[in-house]
Amino acid sequence: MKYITMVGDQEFQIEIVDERHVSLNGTLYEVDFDSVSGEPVVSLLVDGKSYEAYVYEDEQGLQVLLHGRMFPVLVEDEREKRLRAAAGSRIAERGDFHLRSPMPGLVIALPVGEGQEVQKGEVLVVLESMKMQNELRAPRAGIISRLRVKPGDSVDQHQTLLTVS
Amino acid sequence: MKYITMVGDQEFQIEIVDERHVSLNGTLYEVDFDSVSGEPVVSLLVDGKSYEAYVYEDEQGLQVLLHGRMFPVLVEDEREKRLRAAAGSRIAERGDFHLRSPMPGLVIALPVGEGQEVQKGEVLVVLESMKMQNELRAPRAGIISRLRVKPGDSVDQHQTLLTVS
Amino acid sequence: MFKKVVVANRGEIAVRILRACRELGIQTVAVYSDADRQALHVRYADEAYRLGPAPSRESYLRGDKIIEVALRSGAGAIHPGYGFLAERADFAQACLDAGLAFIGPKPSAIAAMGDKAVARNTVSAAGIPVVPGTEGEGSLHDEDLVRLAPQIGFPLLIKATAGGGGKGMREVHSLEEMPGLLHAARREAEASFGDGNVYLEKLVEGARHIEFQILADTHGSVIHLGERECSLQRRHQKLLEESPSPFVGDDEELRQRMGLVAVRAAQAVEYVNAGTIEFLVDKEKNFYFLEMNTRLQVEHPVTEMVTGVDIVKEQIRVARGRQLRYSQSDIRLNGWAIECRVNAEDPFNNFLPSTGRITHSLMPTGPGVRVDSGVYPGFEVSPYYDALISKLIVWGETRAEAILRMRRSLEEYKIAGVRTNIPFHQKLMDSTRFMGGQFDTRFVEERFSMEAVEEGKSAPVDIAAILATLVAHRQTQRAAQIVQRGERDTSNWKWLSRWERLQR
Amino acid sequence: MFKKVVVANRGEIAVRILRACRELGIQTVAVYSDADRQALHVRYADEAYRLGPAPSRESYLRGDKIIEVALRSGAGAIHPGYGFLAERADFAQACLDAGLAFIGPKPSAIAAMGDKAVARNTVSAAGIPVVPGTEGEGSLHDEDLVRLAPQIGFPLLIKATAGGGGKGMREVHSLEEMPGLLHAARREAEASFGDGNVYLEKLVEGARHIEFQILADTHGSVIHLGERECSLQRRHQKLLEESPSPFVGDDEELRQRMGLVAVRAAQAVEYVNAGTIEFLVDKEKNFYFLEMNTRLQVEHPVTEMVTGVDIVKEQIRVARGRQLRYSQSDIRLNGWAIECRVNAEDPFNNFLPSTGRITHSLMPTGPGVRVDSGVYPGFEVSPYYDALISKLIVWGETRAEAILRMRRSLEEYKIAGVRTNIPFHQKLMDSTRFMGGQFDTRFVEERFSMEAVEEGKSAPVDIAAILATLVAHRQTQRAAQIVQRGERDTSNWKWLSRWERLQR
Repeated sequence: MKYITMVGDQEFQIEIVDERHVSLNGTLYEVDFDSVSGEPVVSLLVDGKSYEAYVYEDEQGLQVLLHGRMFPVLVEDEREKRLRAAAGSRIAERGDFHLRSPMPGLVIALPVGEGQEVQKGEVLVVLESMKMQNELRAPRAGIISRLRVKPGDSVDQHQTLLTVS
Repeated sequence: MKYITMVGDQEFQIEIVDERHVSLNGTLYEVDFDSVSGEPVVSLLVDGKSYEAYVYEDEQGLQVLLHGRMFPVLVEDEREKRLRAAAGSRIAERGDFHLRSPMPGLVIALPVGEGQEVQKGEVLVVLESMKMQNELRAPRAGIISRLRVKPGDSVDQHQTLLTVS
Repeated sequence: MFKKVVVANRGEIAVRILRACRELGIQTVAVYSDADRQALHVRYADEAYRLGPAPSRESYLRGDKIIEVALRSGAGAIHPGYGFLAERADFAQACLDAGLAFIGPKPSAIAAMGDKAVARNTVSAAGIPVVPGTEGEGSLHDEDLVRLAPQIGFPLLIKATAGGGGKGMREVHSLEEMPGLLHAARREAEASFGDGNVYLEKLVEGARHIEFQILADTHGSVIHLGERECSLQRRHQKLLEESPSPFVGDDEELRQRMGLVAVRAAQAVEYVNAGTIEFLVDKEKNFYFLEMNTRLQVEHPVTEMVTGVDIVKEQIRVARGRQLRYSQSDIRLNGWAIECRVNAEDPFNNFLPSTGRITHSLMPTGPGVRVDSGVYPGFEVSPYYDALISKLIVWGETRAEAILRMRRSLEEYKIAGVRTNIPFHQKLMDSTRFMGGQFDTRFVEERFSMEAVEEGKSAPVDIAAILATLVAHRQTQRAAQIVQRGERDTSNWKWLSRWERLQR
Repeated sequence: MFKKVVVANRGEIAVRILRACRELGIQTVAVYSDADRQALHVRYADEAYRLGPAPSRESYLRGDKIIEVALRSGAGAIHPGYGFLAERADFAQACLDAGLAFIGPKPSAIAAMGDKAVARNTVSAAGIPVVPGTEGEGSLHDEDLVRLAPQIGFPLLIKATAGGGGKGMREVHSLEEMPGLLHAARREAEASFGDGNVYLEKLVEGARHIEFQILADTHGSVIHLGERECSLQRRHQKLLEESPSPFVGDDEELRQRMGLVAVRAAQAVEYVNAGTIEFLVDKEKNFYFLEMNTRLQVEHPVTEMVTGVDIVKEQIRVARGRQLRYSQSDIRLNGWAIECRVNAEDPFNNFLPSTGRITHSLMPTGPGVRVDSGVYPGFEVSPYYDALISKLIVWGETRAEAILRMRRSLEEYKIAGVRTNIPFHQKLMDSTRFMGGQFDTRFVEERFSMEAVEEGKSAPVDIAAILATLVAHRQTQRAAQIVQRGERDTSNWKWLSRWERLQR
């Protein structure tokens, strides 16, 4: 099976040859891959070198935490890559952005109102969790089209707090 | 629900009154019982006292390991107790005893032969496991009616090694 | 002399105190909120009593209920740990009024040092240098503070009078920012301490945060256990502490001079039990009294590792009326200790808190490694309390050995289920400025980045690529197998979902 | 000077050595059998190479393959740990022949001390007292041994010439038992060491097993790190060790005299690197050389805890040609350390080995606690290797503090999936004879019982009854719920079993 794997903006051609062999940009490696200590910790031996990493999934793809560094990775086969190229990356720029709570917590303040214009980086919500007040900021400019919470509300992780259009 | 619980040869009348209350020989206790750290570790609060124990199941009933001591326990409701009393405990004394391997290992020696008479406590099998040689002894007198392994055999845990009739 | 102690806290520090009691043959009583029924402190204590719902105000801040538990269980003393009720003079007084020993200083000392403004005034009167600020002015309104600010000069800090741990603290760079930041600081202080009072303090630039551990008994002995370097902070929260301080280093004269001042500051309020004098130290080695923490500190283990003194046991002995087992001349700093605070927060996502059930944990162990932890696999990290889930402390004969040991320990430490700041500490251990001991209290926020690549370190990008591809490949294959199964017997599907319904 | 080390071992000791290397900035190479792909030593090493199938003979005893791994990976040295190839002079020689440093003594010293009979002869010639026996007689046939036995007198011990760890050892109380026990001992010796030779030794009654840790460099320095008390054994397997020895106690003169003899014994074979001289000590404080272990010991951590010396790092430094960092006068025993060996065996079922997957583990931590472990939740304890899965080591200022700390640590330590001997250690900690330091090498087998109830200890029988009843009740309820569900929709049952088939 052949994959095109992007780590950040570096592209790798990777082929899973069999259980024990992987080729990376044409070079063959002997590998021994195993999940240890329960997900998401994995152990990999590559030509005798021993690596241990966390591999997390997120919306964009996979995150590999290795030796204390986080690598964002996108793994696609040929078909997926072509599909994505055709679709382009127009979606992210347009449409609604739903600000979801990154953790359970208590809404302390909402410095913005419905209909208000906001700039990228502007504080939208102040959320208290684990005794710390955390500021959630706008990832892009836009207009607050909908507020779904008010100060004093307890919110769950991933709960939508407001929408930027 | 009412139970008759034997710890060794001590008998207790125990009633599970509700989620939070247990009566022991007529005295009511407030309890908070929870499995922690995965089976078989349990946590129990009894009128504020905090206990942690392992509760294992075996063929005879339950084993409770508490503060480094092992208590063999038999829990029965009225019906079960009556049934058992009626049946008596004749079974254990009669019939075949199958010596099962308590662990995976290698059969080093079988000092007995088929048809041989053995005394209680006599060595039946020498089994090597974890670099130690372990002697498995006869739990009662009888005759070796069947040998199922020979020296040099690798055996699994619970595998029947021989039968004493 | 008491034989049973209530530990009025949770998490790693409750466990730490329970262990000390148990090792002294003292019976222990835990208290817990609904979020903590399965917590380690409940499991490890001899007795455990529920306080109330998860929020601190309804549980761990309910001093009345805790005293009731102590009386009911026949305990003779209460150890408050840090945070929660640890620096509440009224709670300490209520304990005494109920006939219970409070394992900490006298209420008067807590009160004197607890109001940061009064504290600065008190030690200043004893001839101890303090950072310029609005000390001793009492409670000021916003308009007064705005008026006084230019006299102190910018940058300055707004600090909660009742504060600690960076809560209710804000940094101000210009007069315009004052009103908004005053509002935010008061709001946070009110939420954290039930007291919105704040004061102003000059921000010493390039400053080190260095503190001295104090022990004092009821017989008049006051000693210090040397210093801790606590400059590595983020949002005024300490992240890593060490003892000795690489800044003080071999300057034994400076250490002794600061130690003496620390002892004097404690004596100024007739201090008893364990406490900490915090100093700001500028580049010229001028040092200023910052505040006194009238309680056990999170970072006490680094001092224990280099002095061999068990501070919590000593606290209990002092509360029992015993003399300190050490005089100043017994105290030697042997080797080097470093503590990394392991927080449930994501260093790759702006250090946002991370909650959830810990599904797996593999702790580093071996020579010179100590882990003070309050969690275990299966425990749920909740949003109700602070993010500190464990402290990793190492000891080495030298600072270099301690750093190498910390590196291998961090790499070994695996926690699944929540994200932690372990990668932050790994990054820190690799930074040449940390290794060189060259950092101030602004280092983490201003000169440190999770993204920056250290020179000479090549990133194993190709390995990351292979790992991710193998994981993705497995997922694809697993999905394919499920489809194949389904193809063999299409009627399964409806029953599968029926089964799933049954399971709910 | 080598920069990469192959660790030719597994389990906790491989992890221990890997950590020392890592903390010295040395690259590490692990080797593993098929049973150990997921083992900690494979996970923690920089490189890892497969040796072969699970049985030791096909993996960890394959010296040829291990040397090949070292050469292939560019390593400059091999650390053998203990057991396996650690005391094989031919392997040490093969390393040297391949141009690799062997982190241990010279092959000649291993050979001289490895044959227990030759060893006794050698030290005896150097004027060191030995236990009477057939030392220096070379390999003897059964008939010779049976003839010599009455001259030594009963009780006596049959011991494997190549032995260690109690393997191939049998106790003989009369001449009649000799043939059968000789057979059993030779069989076990052959299986364990590939060498069925045995010799006889007088059994000193009421004896203590006390050993001295030796360090020697290539520059002629030989020092000792004080003693370890190892009398608590079962079937000649050590179970608990401490340092100092409660028997030697304050008798500094005895300690120094034994230490000097230990150093002299090491010098008699021009010893280099770490080693241990074992003595038998009778009630009158007469001591006899028993044997020398020419390697790192399982119980080395207790010495590390009281001396502050990292023995493994010192081994590596010595192998790099460095001088010892300590002279005899630097060595002070500070406080008290105790080690409990945690074995996967069931103390309530005749200590039979227990194997299986570790499903959960909660390790004791906190001040003064060290755990050297080779397992983690998810790891499978296999029957191929010895039962030692972890070592729990505590330090205290006094023996009493160490015992209290060990008690709380044992109570905290939870392992699910395999049975362990932790309850045995708990029982031991509660025994008045252990607390009083009054025990000899026969104590565990002859005067100790898991069933015996210590005076003054009331067993919480009622709590056991409640616990078991609650568990049984839950099981009943769960079963009832399943039946109820089934009643609601009887057609489920067949689909449930179909679903189960799908899952296989």
